[in-house]
Amino acid sequence: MESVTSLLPRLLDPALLETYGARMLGGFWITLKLVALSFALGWLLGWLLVLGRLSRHRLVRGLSRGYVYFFRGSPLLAQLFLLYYGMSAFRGFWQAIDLWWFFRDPWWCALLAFSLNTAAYQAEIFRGSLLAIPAGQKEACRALGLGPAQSFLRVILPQSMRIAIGPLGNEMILLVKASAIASLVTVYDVMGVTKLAYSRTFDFEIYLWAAALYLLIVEVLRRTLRIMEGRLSRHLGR
Amino acid sequence: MLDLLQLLSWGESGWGDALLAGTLVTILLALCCVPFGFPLGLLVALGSQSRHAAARLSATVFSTVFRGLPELLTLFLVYYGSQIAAERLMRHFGYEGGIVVNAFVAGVVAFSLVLAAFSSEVWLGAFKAIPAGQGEAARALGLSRWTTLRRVTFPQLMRVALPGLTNNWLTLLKDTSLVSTISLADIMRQTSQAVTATREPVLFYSAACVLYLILSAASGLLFSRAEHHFSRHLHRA
Amino acid sequence: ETLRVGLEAAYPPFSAPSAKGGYVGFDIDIANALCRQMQVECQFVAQDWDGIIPALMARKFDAIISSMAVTKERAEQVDFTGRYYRTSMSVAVPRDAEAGSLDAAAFKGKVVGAQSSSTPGMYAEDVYGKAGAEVRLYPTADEAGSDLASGRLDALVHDKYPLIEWMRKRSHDCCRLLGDLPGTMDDIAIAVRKGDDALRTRLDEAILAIRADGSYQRISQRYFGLDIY
Amino acid sequence: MNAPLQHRYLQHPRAEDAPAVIDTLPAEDAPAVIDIRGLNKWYGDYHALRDIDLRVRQGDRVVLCGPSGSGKSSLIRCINRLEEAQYGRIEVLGADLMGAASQAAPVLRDVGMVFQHFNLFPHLTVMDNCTLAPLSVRGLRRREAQERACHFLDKVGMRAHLHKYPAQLSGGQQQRVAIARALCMEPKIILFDEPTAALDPEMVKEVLDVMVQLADSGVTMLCVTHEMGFARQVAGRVLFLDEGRIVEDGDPAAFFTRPRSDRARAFLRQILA
Amino acid sequence: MNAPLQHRYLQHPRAEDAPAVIDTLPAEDAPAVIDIRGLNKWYGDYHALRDIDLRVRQGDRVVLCGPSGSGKSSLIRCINRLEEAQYGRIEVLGADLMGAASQAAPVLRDVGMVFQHFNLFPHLTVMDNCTLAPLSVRGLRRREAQERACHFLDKVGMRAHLHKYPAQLSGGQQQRVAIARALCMEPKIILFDEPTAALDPEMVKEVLDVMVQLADSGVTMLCVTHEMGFARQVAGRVLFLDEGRIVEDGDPAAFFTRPRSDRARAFLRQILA
Ligand SMILES: Nc1ncnc2c1ncn2[C@@H]1O[C@H](COP(=O)(O)OP(=O)(O)OP(=O)(O)O)[C@@H](O)[C@H]1O
Ligand SMILES: Nc1ncnc2c1ncn2[C@@H]1O[C@H](COP(=O)(O)OP(=O)(O)OP(=O)(O)O)[C@@H](O)[C@H]1O
Ligand SMILES: [Mg+2]
Ligand SMILES: [Mg+2]
Repeated sequence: MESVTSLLPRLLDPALLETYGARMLGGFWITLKLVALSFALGWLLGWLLVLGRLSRHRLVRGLSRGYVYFFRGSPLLAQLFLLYYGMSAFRGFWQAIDLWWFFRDPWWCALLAFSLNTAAYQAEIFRGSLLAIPAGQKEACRALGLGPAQSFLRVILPQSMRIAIGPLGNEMILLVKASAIASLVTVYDVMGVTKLAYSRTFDFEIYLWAAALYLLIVEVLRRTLRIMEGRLSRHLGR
Repeated sequence: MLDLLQLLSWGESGWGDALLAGTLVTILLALCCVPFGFPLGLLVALGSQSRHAAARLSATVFSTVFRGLPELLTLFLVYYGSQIAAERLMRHFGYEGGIVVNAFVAGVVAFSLVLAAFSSEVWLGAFKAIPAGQGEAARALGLSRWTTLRRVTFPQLMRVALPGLTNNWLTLLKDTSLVSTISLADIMRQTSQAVTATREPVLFYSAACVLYLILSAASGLLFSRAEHHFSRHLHRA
Repeated sequence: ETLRVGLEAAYPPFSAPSAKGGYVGFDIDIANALCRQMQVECQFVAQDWDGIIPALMARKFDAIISSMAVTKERAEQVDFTGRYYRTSMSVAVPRDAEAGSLDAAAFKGKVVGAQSSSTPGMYAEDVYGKAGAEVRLYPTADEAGSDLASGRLDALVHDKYPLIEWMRKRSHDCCRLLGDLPGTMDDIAIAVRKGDDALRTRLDEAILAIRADGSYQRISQRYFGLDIY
Repeated sequence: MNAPLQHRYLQHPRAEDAPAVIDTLPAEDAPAVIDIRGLNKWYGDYHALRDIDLRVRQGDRVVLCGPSGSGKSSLIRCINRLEEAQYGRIEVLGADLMGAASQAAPVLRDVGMVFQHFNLFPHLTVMDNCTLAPLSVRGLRRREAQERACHFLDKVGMRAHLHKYPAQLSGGQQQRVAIARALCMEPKIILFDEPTAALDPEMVKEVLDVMVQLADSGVTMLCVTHEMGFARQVAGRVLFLDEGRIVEDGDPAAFFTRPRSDRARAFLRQILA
Repeated sequence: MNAPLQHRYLQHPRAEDAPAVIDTLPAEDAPAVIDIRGLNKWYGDYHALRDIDLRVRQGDRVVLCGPSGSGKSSLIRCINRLEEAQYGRIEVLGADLMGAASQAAPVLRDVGMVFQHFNLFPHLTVMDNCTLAPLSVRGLRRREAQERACHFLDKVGMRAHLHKYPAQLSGGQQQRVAIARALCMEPKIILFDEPTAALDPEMVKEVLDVMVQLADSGVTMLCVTHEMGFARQVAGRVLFLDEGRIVEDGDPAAFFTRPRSDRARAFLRQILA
């Protein structure tokens, strides 16, 4: 026991902890909030995009294709930058339509950029998972007279989520790490705080804290997803 | 308007050549990661299906660590970590001078590790999509494990894995911008330099977007060629 | 013999990339003058600010001549030469702002921007932040400046000379200088690896030498119209 | 070892083996529930159905047979509007199926289908598979829907497996659930696409027994099958398709003993060996 | 409509229908190529094979039948070491299969297998499917391997489809390629797992014709099948499995006319209606 208490201060420099501990936790909270919200918004938008891609109208198909291509093909950093600093060039316009409060706030801009970006990735994941569902399921729905909404919600969605859950996990991990980009617009997540603290203290230990936090997030996520996957595939167990 | 175009042009006053040089660095770096990252990912995926508990554990740890660690940290660990280790080692043998690890090599190593970790999940998913009957048929024919992997499993794996690997590649292409912290001048670094010098952020960030979009489009073309190749047996005569 | 000099190259007018591929600015000119004095060849290595000290320690270059202010924390990691210029911090506000005081209390509830990992950034957090201002830290001062211009910031804290330079280059004048912050005069010096005393002494001597022969003053005049030593 | 191979359909049909005359044949003047005129369907360039004319009266029990690729599945999928044909007219229960989807939808609720591969919803229990459509399409209350499901599951002998998932059932059990699911909508017409092809012989018997019961209850049935036994015992009428055309249409006894077309003769010779 | 249902196996076997006596039965004293003693296999807790004793002599043609889940597939998969058993002894061509994998490997090259679902390699052409193993396992030169493949593909009537991919073939054609692929290794023993279950009646005939030819050539064959016609015509011996045990083992005539066990009687009554 004694050895642990004597080891701890060597692992966690108390002075460092006092100065930056709270800020790290604050950054941690920002990361969680940003990832959770943008992931959820991207989820909804992602499904809309999929509907668009499977639409009968060529224009709608083309637009959603273009959207996915643009947001997957260019860096989030540049997207965020263009959104935040580009929008401020039209301050007069935003003020006129009373939306300046939104674009003025870096947090909202970061949230918007992240949601738009992850929506494109999630849309591709959903599309893949939809393609993997046997055509027979949709035919059975039609043969039973189920409407499009009912077929989707009760039959297609639960099955496609099982297939999508692995890639969605990858996407969430990437998003957790990408949240560092938000510090470009002064929203400081774990990594932002870490870099800031490092640039002041030049103590590499602070990076190790961050690494531990990230590993924690990833491990928790991995386990949660495994449980969810188990639940979603309980019908496959004999 | 003309002024802006001037800024993107070649030569004395324009940033065109710098951006092009950055693009070259980005492409080279990402391309160099491919021959290491993807096979290593496949190896990790094989490991996590192994009968040996030790292999499974190390595969899981590898994938969790290198998916979990921020890429910047992986980069630092490789770049500075290997240098410090090498210097310690050399000092041990009495050599006092400095050792400089090549930034490009460090970048390739670090991003290969990250690419391997993320792609291992993709490979793993693809393995699950190959019917068990294929492996059984190979065994029933007496094919060796290596032949089975090379001639039977792999070509079928590629078809299923390619969309996921495309995602990995696109992510890699953009992640490589982190190398600017170890003083390699990729697209993003050149862009921010140009922004500093000219104070035209929107112009240059848009230009960077366009460059990346061109790269994505080009690689998209290649990947769909490959997809076509690996699914040729499904096209009806 | 060459001297490898690390610089950020994102800090006009002290150091900035040029479209021709090299770097320009006060720091570069000083470095060149020092090298000429020491009869070595200058080789510039551009490096992100965040990784500049680790890179020095990892022998990517031998000295940092990049307007680095001497602070206690930095001095624990690297050795500094004597200063090669001094600067204080200034505050800029939008042109139509009514504020007139530099007093920390006057910024309560206001949004103050600064560059992260810089001495003004630390100052903004330690002084204005503690007094109740919301402090936003930007990767570079340029972005902070553009937010000041667009009205997202109520004030911007930055080193005096770059701030003046920024306001001068800005075509439409959005902002005005509120004034220098008292008690923020910082020494700017060259950083070398800890224990690299030989190089440190040579650089110290060279700084004194270029001041003595007047080449320092000529460079300073060209950039700022005054001697900033 | 050179004895000619005899298999599945070992026996040549003989007059004395013919079943007792089926006593529930619909009257000649019963109304047509399916009325197809000049139906033509292409897949791309491939002409899959050619000039199909078909009237099915209420209570009819029709077996469709024919070589692989002759268009049997395509035909019954057109009746259910799972495929769209390019030319011709399909009237089902009085509604024009070639018109707007909105017009066809209410009628299609009265057409049930049992697929060759069951197409059960794998993530729902047997009970939920059977109640999903009655609840959300027919607007039944949960109690009612469950009672109805129990009734039909009982009828196919699956009452005991209410809470299992499809993957926990054997093939024959799954097929019976698929039938119960279709019955729970109380359709007026029910279409079967090779309901026994995936089953082993003991299971084939289970499934066919259920269909016999069903036939007794007076539902109109169209069934694609290669089970000639079933065709002979249950069907009131056998259609033989070849290359997208109906080349034979008559009662089973006549079809098996005196096929008119060469193609049907060749087909029967093959499978009756 | 209440006439008892007759189907697939419509006919009760009668003595006068029995095939001509098979003339190539192996001599009683031919060496045993498969020798299984006291084999027991569990899947987790489930006891799938119980105390199996089985000697198969060279040139034997054995049919395995039995109800679904009785362990037929498990048994032949053990002979090929696709499954590992927990207790007992399996000797194939003189080598002990329960021992080290390295010891078993050379012997297993002489055991071919044809799967129910073909398991052709979908990304390889018919020719490549047939030459892959001879090239890399037997070390044949490409010319030789291709000649051999042509020979066997010719034998199963697939010579014309050399350059097609499996997806471009019909089910019966795929199954014939699978047989040719197994033959190209020139195995001494060949195992079939329900080779006709997925096929329609015309195709069943094609595949069975090939197997009859094969039987003529003297290979040792073990075949899981429900095609009683095949069992009667080709088999020299029928094994009936139930709940993991071999409950009947005898010549086909005896099995079909005078099954000894109750279970086999019940099974035959079901499928012979
Ligand atoms: N989606 C499709 N695209 C192109 N051709 C098709 C398509 N579906 C069916 N076909 C072709 O149309 C023809 C009729 O197919 P259909 O499925 O109706 O045959 P079937 O009589 O049901 O045969 P089987 O007994 O093998 O099920 C076949 O030749 C088939 O190749
Ligand atoms: N991997 C497995 N895990 C658990 N149980 C299994 C597994 N494989 C087979 N079984 C069980 O072992 C028993 C025998 O299976 P087997 O596949 O040998 O039957 P079979 O006689 O071939 O039946 P069928 O005619 O349906 O193919 C079955 O009850 C099955 O449920
Ligand atoms: Mg069909
Ligand atoms: Mg089996």
